[in-house]
Amino acid sequence: MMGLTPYLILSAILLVLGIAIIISKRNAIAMLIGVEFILNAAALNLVAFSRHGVGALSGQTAALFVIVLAAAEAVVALAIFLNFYHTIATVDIDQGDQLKG
Amino acid sequence: MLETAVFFLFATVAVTAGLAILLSTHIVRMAYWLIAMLISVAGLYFLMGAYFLGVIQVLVYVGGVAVLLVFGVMLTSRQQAPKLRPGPGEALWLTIVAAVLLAGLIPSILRVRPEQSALVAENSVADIGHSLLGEFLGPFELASVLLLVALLGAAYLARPKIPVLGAQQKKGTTAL
Amino acid sequence: MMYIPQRPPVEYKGLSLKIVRLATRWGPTGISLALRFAWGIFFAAVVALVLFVWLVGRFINPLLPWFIRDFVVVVGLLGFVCIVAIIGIWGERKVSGRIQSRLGPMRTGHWHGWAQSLADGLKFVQKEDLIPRDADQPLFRLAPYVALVPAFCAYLALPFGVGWVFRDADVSLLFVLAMLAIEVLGVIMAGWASNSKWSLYGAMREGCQLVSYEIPMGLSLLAAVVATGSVNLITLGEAQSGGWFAWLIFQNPFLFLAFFTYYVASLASCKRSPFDLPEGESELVAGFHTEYSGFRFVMFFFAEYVAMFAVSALATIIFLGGWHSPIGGPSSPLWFVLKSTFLVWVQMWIRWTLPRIRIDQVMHACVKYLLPFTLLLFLGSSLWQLYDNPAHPAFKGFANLLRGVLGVLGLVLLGLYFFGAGYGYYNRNRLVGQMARRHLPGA
Amino acid sequence: MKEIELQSQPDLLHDGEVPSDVRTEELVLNMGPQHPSTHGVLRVILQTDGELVLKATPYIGYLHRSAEKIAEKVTYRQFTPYTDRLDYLAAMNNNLGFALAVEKLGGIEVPPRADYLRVIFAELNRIASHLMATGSYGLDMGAFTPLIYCFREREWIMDLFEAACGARLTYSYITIGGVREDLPEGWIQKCREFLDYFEPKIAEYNNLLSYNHIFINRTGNVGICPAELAVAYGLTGPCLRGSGLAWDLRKATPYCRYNEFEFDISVGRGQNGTLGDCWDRYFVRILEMVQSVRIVRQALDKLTDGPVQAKVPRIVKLPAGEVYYEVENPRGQLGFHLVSDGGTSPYRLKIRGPSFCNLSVLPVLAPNCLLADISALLGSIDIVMGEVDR
Repeated sequence: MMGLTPYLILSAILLVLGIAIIISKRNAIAMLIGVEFILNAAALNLVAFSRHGVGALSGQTAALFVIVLAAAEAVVALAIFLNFYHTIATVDIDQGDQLKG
Repeated sequence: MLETAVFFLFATVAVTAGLAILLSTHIVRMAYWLIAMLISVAGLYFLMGAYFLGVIQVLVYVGGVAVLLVFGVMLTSRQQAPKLRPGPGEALWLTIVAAVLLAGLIPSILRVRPEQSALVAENSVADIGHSLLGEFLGPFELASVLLLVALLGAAYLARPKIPVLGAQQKKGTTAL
Repeated sequence: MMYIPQRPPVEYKGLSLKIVRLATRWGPTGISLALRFAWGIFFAAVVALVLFVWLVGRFINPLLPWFIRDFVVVVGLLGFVCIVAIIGIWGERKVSGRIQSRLGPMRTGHWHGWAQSLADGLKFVQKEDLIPRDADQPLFRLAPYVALVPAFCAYLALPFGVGWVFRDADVSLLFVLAMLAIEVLGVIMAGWASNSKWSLYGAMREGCQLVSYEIPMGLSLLAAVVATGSVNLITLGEAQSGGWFAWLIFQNPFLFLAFFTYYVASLASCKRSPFDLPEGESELVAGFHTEYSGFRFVMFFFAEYVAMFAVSALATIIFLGGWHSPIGGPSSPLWFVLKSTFLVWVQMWIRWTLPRIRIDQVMHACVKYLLPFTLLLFLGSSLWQLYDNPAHPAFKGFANLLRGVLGVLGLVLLGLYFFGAGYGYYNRNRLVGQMARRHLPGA
Repeated sequence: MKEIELQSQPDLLHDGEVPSDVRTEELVLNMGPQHPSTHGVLRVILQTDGELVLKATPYIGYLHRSAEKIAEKVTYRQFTPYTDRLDYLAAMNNNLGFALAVEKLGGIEVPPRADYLRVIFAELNRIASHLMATGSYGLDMGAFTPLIYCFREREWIMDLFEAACGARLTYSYITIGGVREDLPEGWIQKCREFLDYFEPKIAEYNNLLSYNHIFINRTGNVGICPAELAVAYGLTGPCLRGSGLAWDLRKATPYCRYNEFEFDISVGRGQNGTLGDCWDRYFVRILEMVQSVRIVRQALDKLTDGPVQAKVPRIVKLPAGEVYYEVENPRGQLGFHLVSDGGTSPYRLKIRGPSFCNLSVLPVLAPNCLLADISALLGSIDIVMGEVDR
């Protein structure tokens, strides 16, 4: 029977991977992928705790909210990136230093 | 036994996906690795008995967000792609950050002792529904407003800015 | 016409020509006999397997360890899915033939060309597996599986009757929808990996269309879910026992409309005409599968027909009473298959009648009309549920009356269909002309 | 291979409309020469922005067979089969145009029965050609069934032609001085049967395709070609009449006793969109089929007894001089400019192919269309590459 710990360790690894992806990539969409990793790590944590009796259903419900937020975030971020791309013809975020659209 | 095997299967897929993204220079493959990670996390939800969450993860994340992401990748990828692989200095820094983070997280994880060691019984969709509309009604309504705002914001940001329609074209035709 | 001069048959002379003639006469016959034999074995094996699953797997179920039961059911489902695809492809060709006043495949297997799909399958397996040089190899190879496997996975939660299901999950409706949603990834993957602009266009259209139409599709189903209070397909199906008037589609006017919005959205989500833009052959050559050949192409084809049956099955379970008989007899998976097949036939009928919509019209139809309309239906269904209870006797009476009216309306629609079909059948010579008959060799 | 680029009007490209701060990626699409909806080996290079077409450039020449040069090497009679290959969907009309040009230069009188037969076959072939155009236009729009229905009727016409001349596509039936052979026994009866069968079928096409809501939405208001533009680009045939101009050579300069027949010129009226859109061009063809049926019925009634061939020597020798003769083909006006130096073969033969001229308007109509509209446009212009490339 699986305990809580393996899930938490996996979640930690996913979190670190997400942070590493955000740091290493300069492509806006790749960074968005990193953000998704972090969010999924968090949601996994929540569900694992909920599974093991901490806070009953709150964990699952919170994970549901994480998914909703991730969807909203991805949509807006992609719209911004598309705008960004239309404006300066690249998704390299280092190029976005003009502070104007 | 079987549960452990399935857990390690999904965990391996998820971690492999992360590493592959980290090392890949191919943005479309990155997006598909992300999908592999999302599906394996959904599998983990199933494993934990959170069926509703697993299904929603697939439905929303894989069917919606991931498709959008792949779409965005296709719309913005071109020959001179931005830098996708860190330089040696960056890689060192990256490794240090990751190692420090993991070194901080793992011991604290090992110290976690759940108050209640017994597993919570698998809960039904109805329970989650009651939870959403009872205890979490406020956040639920906020989330709906957020989604509406995101919808409007995305539509505003991604609106066509080119007056594409010539005089001879039908009104119903818009740029896509 | 009688006065067209007939060329006299040429008499060949000489031994070599005789051998050639014998070979050309008996060679294909022999080969086709052998092949027919092989197909017969294959077909019989599949049928036997399914029968085995249906009979043995069902009655010995408690005696077998669960994994044997699971294994048998999965293999049976696989067989069922294969049969659905094979018969679907053959049926599509026969249906299109009948609609277009031709006969469709008539030769392979002798009885109305029933073995045509099998023959095509054999042909496709033998074909060269072409992969473009500049294609993204791993993704190109992976894409057909990503399209087919989720479509099959949807059947894992799809009940054919009470107890006739691989896993009775609490969230089976959402599970089926989620699996159908993954299919789009395979198509986009194929379009991108082919490294062809036509494929890319197909993939883009698919992405646009499916992500948009998933929402009205889900909302239409939610309207029904509100009426029964469950996302478990078995509960949904069981809520409709008791004949024609108990079907969910006739429960309230919003559900009646929701069935049609669901059907339209499901057409779009299976890439069926008039929403077949991702593969629109006159615009995009073949869309996302332009570069595919051989067995990989077949897998896309399979995925399409498997998904067609899956969405029809969903409509059957949720709106059309599932496995319950319309006349109140015993419920049976046969009813379920029959109703789903009818919906699949309607999909084919639409495909061979309507032209294709343009991409901007597809999006307009979804975002401007279908989406608000299904939102209204969802709202209306919820409100109806609020008032349709013993606490509001007046409304309850009105609701029951309306139910009767809707049921009769449904009967009238079905009657009109059968009347039209019968009328067309008896006047087929006048309606489609006798050209097909006139030009049959030997007729 | 020589490629001819048809330049579009520079002012019709909207370079100036794109704001300078927005950069969109343009995709160059190579549509054809192997593409299902280019009706043969046409190659159109499309510059697209997403689904929006910014510029379309047709490249032609993939089916060039130097028909005009061949004409200078063969005798007049020998050239008739080559005219079959121009617009291979309307070979009778091509034969007729060439025969009329030669007869005009040579001053050859054609017997009346031959004239009526020519009208019958030309109009039947017009129906066959329009059936093909209608059916394949449905196919371009994604409707497969109208094509099969049209082919079913076209098959009957092919049978009639086969009975009369033995060929089903390249007839060479209408020759210099008349037609090659008289009708076989029972042909007229069969032809009447066909007309009786065919007329109600037109309503069927209208129900199935013309008045289909999706079809109207796909073709109405798409590729609008105003009358001035049509005239400026030398459009003829249904493309011109679709823009609302009632111009038909059978009325304007009647040949083959067309003045004896009662029929109307079908024009587009823009009832499902703007005048001159794809739907109008398409519907003119449907209307013309009705008129052709009328003409064939009258011609069958008028058919007199008599010879079907004038006395023309086997090797025709024309006096020195030149002639330009145009006939109304299903796709527009087919012109033969024939120059003779008094020998047994033309000194020069210039063919004005209607498809070639009609195609020239594509780059003008294509900008600002969607990708799917290109096939709608091409189908409504209804080109035959054999005639474009000659």
